[in-house]
Amino acid sequence: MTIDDAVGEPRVRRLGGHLVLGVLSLACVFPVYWLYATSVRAPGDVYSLSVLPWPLSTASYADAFAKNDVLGMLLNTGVVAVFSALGQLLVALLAAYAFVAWRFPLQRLLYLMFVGTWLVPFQATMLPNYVLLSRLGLLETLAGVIVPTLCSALGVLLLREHLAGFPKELLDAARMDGRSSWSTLWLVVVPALRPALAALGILLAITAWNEYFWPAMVLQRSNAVVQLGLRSFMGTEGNDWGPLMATAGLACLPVLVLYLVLQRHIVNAFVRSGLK
Amino acid sequence: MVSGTFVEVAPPLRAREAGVVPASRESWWTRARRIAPPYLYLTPAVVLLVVWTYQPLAQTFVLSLHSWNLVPGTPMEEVGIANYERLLGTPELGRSVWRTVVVILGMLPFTVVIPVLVALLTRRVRGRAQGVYRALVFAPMLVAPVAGAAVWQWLLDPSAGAVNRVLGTDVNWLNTTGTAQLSIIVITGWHVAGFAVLVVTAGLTGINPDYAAAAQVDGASRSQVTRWITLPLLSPTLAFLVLMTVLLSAQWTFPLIDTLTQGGPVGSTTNIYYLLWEYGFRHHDAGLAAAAGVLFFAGFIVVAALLTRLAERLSHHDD
Amino acid sequence: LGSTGTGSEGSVSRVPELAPDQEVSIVFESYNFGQAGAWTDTFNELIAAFEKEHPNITVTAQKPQGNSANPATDTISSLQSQLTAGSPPDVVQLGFSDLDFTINELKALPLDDLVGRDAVQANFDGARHPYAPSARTLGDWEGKTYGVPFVFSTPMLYVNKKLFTEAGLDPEQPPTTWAEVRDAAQAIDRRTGKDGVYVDCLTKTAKDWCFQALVRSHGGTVISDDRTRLTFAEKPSIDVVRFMRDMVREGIMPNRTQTQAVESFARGDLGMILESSAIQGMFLQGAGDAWELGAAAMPSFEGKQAVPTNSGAALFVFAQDPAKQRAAWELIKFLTSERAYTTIATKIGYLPLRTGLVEDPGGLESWAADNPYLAPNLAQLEHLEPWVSMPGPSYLQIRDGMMQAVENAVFQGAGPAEALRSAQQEASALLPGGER
Amino acid sequence: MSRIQLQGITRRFGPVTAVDDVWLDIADGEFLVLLGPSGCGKSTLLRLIAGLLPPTEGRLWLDDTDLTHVPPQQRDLAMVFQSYALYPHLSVARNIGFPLRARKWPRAEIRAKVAEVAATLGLTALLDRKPKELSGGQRQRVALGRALVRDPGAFLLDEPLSNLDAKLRTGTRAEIAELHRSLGTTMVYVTHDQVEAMTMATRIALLDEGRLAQLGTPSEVYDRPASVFAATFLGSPAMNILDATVRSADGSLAAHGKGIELSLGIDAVLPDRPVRLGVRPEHLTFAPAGGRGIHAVVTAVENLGSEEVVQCLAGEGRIAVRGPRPLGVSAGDAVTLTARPEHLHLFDSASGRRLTWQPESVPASV
Amino acid sequence: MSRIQLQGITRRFGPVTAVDDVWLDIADGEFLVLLGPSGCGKSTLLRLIAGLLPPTEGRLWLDDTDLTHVPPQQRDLAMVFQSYALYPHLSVARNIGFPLRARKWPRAEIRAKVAEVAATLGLTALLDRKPKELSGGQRQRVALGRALVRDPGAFLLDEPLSNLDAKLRTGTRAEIAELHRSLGTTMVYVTHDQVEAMTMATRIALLDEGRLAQLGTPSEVYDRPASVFAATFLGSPAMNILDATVRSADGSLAAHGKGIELSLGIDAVLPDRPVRLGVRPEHLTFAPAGGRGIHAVVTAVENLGSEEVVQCLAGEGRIAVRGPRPLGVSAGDAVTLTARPEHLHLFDSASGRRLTWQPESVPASV
Ligand SMILES: Nc1ncnc2c1ncn2[C@@H]1O[C@H](COP(=O)(O)OP(=O)(O)OP(=O)(O)O)[C@@H](O)[C@H]1O
Ligand SMILES: Nc1ncnc2c1ncn2[C@@H]1O[C@H](COP(=O)(O)OP(=O)(O)OP(=O)(O)O)[C@@H](O)[C@H]1O
Ligand SMILES: [Mg+2]
Ligand SMILES: [Mg+2]
Repeated sequence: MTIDDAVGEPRVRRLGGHLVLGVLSLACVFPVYWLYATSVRAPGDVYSLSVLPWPLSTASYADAFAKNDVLGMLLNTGVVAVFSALGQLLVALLAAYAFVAWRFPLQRLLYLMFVGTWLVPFQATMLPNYVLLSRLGLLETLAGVIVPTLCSALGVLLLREHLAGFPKELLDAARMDGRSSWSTLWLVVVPALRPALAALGILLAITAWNEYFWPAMVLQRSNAVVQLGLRSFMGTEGNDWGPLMATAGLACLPVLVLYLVLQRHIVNAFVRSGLK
Repeated sequence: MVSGTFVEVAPPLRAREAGVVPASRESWWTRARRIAPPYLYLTPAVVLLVVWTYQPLAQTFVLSLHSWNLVPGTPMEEVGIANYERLLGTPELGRSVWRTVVVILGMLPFTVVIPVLVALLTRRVRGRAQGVYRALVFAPMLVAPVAGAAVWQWLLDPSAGAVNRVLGTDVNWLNTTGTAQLSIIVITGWHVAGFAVLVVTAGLTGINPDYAAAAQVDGASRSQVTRWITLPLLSPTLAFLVLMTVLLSAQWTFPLIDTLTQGGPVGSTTNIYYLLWEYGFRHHDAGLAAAAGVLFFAGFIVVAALLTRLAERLSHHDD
Repeated sequence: LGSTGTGSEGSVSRVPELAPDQEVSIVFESYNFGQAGAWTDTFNELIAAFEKEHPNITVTAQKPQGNSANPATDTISSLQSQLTAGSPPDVVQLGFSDLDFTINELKALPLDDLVGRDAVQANFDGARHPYAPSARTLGDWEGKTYGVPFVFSTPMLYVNKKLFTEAGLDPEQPPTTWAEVRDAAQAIDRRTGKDGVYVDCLTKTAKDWCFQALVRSHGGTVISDDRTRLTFAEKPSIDVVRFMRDMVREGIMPNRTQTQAVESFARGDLGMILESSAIQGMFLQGAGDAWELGAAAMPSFEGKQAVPTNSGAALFVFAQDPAKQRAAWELIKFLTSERAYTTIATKIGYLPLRTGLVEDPGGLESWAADNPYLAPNLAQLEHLEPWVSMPGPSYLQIRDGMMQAVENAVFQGAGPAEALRSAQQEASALLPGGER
Repeated sequence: MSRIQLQGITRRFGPVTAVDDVWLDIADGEFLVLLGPSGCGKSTLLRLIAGLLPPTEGRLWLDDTDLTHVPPQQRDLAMVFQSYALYPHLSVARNIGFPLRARKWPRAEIRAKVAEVAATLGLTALLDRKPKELSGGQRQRVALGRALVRDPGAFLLDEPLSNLDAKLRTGTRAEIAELHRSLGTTMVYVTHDQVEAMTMATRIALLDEGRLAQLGTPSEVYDRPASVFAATFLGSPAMNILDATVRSADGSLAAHGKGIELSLGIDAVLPDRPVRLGVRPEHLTFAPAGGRGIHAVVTAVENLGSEEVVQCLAGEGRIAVRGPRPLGVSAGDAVTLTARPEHLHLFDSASGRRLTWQPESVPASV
Repeated sequence: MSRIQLQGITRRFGPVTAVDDVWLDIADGEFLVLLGPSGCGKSTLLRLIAGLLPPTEGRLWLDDTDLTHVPPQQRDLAMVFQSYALYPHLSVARNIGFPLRARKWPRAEIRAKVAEVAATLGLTALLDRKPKELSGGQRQRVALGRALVRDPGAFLLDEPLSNLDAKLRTGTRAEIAELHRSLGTTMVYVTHDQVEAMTMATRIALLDEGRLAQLGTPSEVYDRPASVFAATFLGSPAMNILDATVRSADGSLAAHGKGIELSLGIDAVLPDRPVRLGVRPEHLTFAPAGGRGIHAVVTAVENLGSEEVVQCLAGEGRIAVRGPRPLGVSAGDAVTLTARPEHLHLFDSASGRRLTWQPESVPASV
């Protein structure tokens, strides 16, 4: 029940709300629409301003596929996104569980260490990390892209918030029922947190999917993630707009589809998480 | 006649007062088993954190006290705080700090004002439309920064771009000192506003609707309810958003700057992170870059501490 | 032949030939792999051919790490990161602007020591077509050859013949002096409503190669000959900047980024552009049937000889292992061979450094005949002077500071003299032996 | 004068009908208690009156004005929320003064009025505190103060005592009753606590699944429950309900069942009729074993301090008996229970509605 | 056999001492109720017994084993949580079977055992539901089932009924009592509801700010409260407490105060002594006006259905009187109240502890 259920909401104001929201939403989606519109224009029409792309053409896509191994890139990016998100979830889950289920010395300090990662400029740690990866022999591997991102401060913070709202008595009940903390985590906590984990996982996957800075450093020998594929159509000599937009469209497509399918859950889980 | 006295009923036995304190010795093994679990669960995260964030940060700190061109074999020269002096002596630093402040201020409308507006308005519309608007506003978040940059580069093109053609202007948005920063801010704002809307919506959902209902019954008009009740109660969320904006704005703009303006024109979009990037990766001045990294880290700690303090003072928690 | 031992600061001893069955794998880093399309395809083709010729050598190609729109700007930082990590690529393609830094700071290996001066010179002489004389020494430092010049382009004035016609100009007589350029631009601007001219030498992104050419054409330099003093705030430079600034103020040169200008010209919205000959392919593709491309040599200033400079890159060796060093040399030889140049010129359109090829019927003669834009380009080689790289570890800061001042004066309304002067002052401190 | 009239008020949430066609006429100065089990629609009804929810159907009148489409701001009502809904970011003084601030009173007047209200509620020392620094009882009083400060047409109170512990509750209950007496303002009071309902109401509206199950004074509702629902809802332990058959014997009616034989005190001859027989625990007395009455076996004796509750098993039915301590029976005893005919309630076995005896000539209730 | 012994158990949270040096010896088969106001440390004590919290001081024994440092998994105890703590993602059957699964029972045996427990609790039809599809009472039973399934050494129950409405509460209370009777297992039961405490306990442990305030059978605690705290905590309305002075007059003792004169039924001569006088509302009776007793004015009469509570004002003190309806007084009446000497309680005015009369020769209590 919200205040806006109350009696006497004038119709005009509601229309005003729709108007403002409509304009804002349009401003938000228009670039996305334009991206796709441009990607399906005929090569000669790339600069056309008509809102509806006509005639439709798949030439740009064909071009993109011809010049880059787009499918391979999508696959690689998918692998990175999935494993990175799963890894981050696992690490964050364990950490958040520790923070919520026990009180222990150094707790606050450790927690601040996580928050602190937000303050460390990425540019400052990039080179040492690269050198370390090289020593570990992980350059040019997808693992090299994934491993350094595995500890996500955001994940830990969000899950901790979530878990803090989780009834502690359930943990105690499981203990009384003879469970170790490890099996409690998997049998009690994880199933109950499933929606939140899914929402967070998707957010993390989107972030990992869109990441290009670090992959650009680690994966030199191929356009191994799709965001880097985009770069190969940009250049001093001007951008190759058609295939660029086509690749961009393909790069966003899986995330968009995922989002459209799970939109409700993501937003709801997020909203319910009471992130404050 | 009977004589007697009133006596107090004794309280139940309390042995500590009698000096008998029973104690039980715990073996080290049970003790270890009791204490260890949280640390074990934290181990993976902390190891990753140390290896990939704090250890490099420490290296950076060491590097900031040296002069070295990063080539193995060439000597690393210890120079004390010379790098810091040099850094503080460059006019670029002051300018980039100022530009960072501008970026942060410019981002606030996108991370606070618009999201609050959108979240309040979406609550007002009913049914499916609510979800649809939220979904639309969130959509840019899904577009990779590079792809977003590409589209905007197209839209902002001075001669062929949609923005100029629609507005009937002739501005080279990304290559004019006055507008480049603005463009970067708008594009970044476009990108993150959806996330902020989500955060605000979550915050609003967390506010007990009874407060607004009570205020209405108390005779407050809609705008009074918003100003006197909803916004103050939303203040922790808003504080979180402001903190996030202050700490992360410069990071968020980074990929866009790198793709769209490379810090230009004439450095007008070079904020501190881009400056750090230029020192480290274009000018190969490892010592200076490290000093800048350390300085910015320290600066942000101070800013974050101040902001949290301030936020705690100003925001009203609902509990 | 010398010993096989490796020295302390990179190997400078002569490296032995590879045994026929000695398996070697090397890494080749080139910014050409950063761009999808013709570039990558051609290079992959060349490498395949090389591996076929040298079955015992495996080449792994990679692009520079980083993500700039122009991968060529990432080359040095990429190499540096890899050097820091202790695993540099074996052969690297680096621009001439980085020459000083590459050799003096990054310690590229002297080819003369590695394979012997004779071998290096023999490669320059080639089987039939030697290198153009002005190109041979571009990768030398203090008399030793460190890099083999590989690709190469010169500034050219490209014109849109269609717009010329529409503006009532003669498309077959492109301007030869800057004054004529200005007049033509005015005409185009006034009669067609399109933009007149863009000189792609005046921004930080454009780097300083053709700004150097403009200054030299006006009788100045950006740095003294002994490379100890910056001179870009002197009158010739200021005049050049002022001239360009005036064109911007008149509205005949639009404020554009490099990318925007190139696209705009390709689209047919710009009358003329002073641009690297390397981009010609893009213009031809953009022109298609819509308009016709014309090309002329870089214009001169009234009464002076135009002095073009070259942009481009050379191949350097960073391999640490003798076998790899030898394999690297083999790759360099192959990539600069007549055969490779024939492929590169036909597929990408780069000017061959072995200029004789364009007269060779078995080489590029027919290609040259089909390519009317080649003649002015070749003609310019006669007056070509090398792109001078800035000295010291802060060379990029110096270069960027200078170009930023130019950009600021030309496009963003700063006063040319003050802007250049203060930039020169700041930059001078960064010179080796400067205050720093 | 504030008479509140509900005419066929209905409110649906999707498939759920939270309030179902309620007609109520609340007179000026009345203390109406809305009573009913959890989820029966009490809060919803109150919110409908407050205007916080629009009704799906029906109309609402305040005196002679149609309030149905008037927004809450313009209804002259004050509400105390179940959760108090004190504005957590405002001090006690500003919480109490809030309605006046919304009405744009001058500051000085607000301050004076707040001080006055605070004094009557004993809150003067707390005016600068924030709600979270108050105890439950203090919060409750602040919420009341916020309502009192503006002298509204009517008060709506939603389970205002449910969060208090037993001791505080008794005290506050008395305070509210006194308040009503002194102000004479109409009050609509929601509760699920029957002691509150019984002690405070001038009338009780008993709700069941959104419908009005019974409306009457506390003693009417307690003494003459209109249905099995009403009978078992009020009273603790609840009224005993047994399946029985009304049968004529010797010209008078009696309720018969397994081990049950209780005279109804009505002289009449009727065909047998199955009924549900109700009798309150406090109305049962122990009779000499073997006589007429309910034959039962004691299963447990519960000591409530001042009284005892004896749990018995009669046939398959459980029966509770309540009386002053000690009742003198213990678990396992076989007992016979009787009750006076006027304390017996009969309900239709199908509909559960109360049955009254209508003599041909003079009406008399069972 | 499961005898639980607490020896000097203390638990501190930072500066707060939640449980303070508690000694308890809970015999096998006992039903011990932990009673006390909110925040007095009941839950903490239960959690200490369960092993969910380590004690700061003291030792804990189960029969002859020192449990102090044994993790909860290895104590043979079952706990029913205040909030039930049902696993929301598991069906009723799997919730009940959860402890057996942890003990690696074979599936078939688990199923059989769960079915058996479900049958005794009447949950058979609900086995496939998820907790959120259950009513409060059903959830309660599932929580019980989860405890019952494993036949533990003792049950620990933390306010298991606090979330139920009055009706459901009465029923479940009886079920738990019956369960205890049939199983004979030791139970430690936390509540803040005195009716539960009185009806179910074999002994009550009354806690006040972490300390044991009184330990005894329900009637001991009700009839002979050891302190003012115990006296006012049990009983509804609470025992009336008045300031008075014990004075000898005519060779016998009486309590005197403002408008108070009540004989204590003790013949003795003593110096005057200030005391706090306690008398339960149900022990007060109306006497003819003007006689000896408590002179008071009726301020309100509350109808509880079967009984009435009369609120009076005597001097500055409020006094409640409870009796069967109707008591025949109304607000404004001046009344005189008396009570029999054996129903008067005296407490020390400083320490608040109960005073007993110790005759020189034969001990006799007041
Ligand atoms: N906003 C809503 N959406 C859907 N159903 C609702 C909503 N509000 C109330 N209900 C339903 O309406 C019914 C009545 O709810 P209401 O809150 O009025 O009950 P109540 O009598 O106040 O109960 P309680 O004593 O537990 O407070 C319930 O079944 C509830 O689930
Ligand atoms: N984890 C904790 N940290 C600090 N203080 C605590 C903690 N747990 C309990 N306390 C404090 O210990 C005291 C006793 O708490 P406990 O939960 O045992 O009370 P309780 O008797 O169960 O109360 P209630 O009837 O309200 O459940 C309280 O003052 C409480 O604030
Ligand atoms: Mg309610
Ligand atoms: Mg508790």
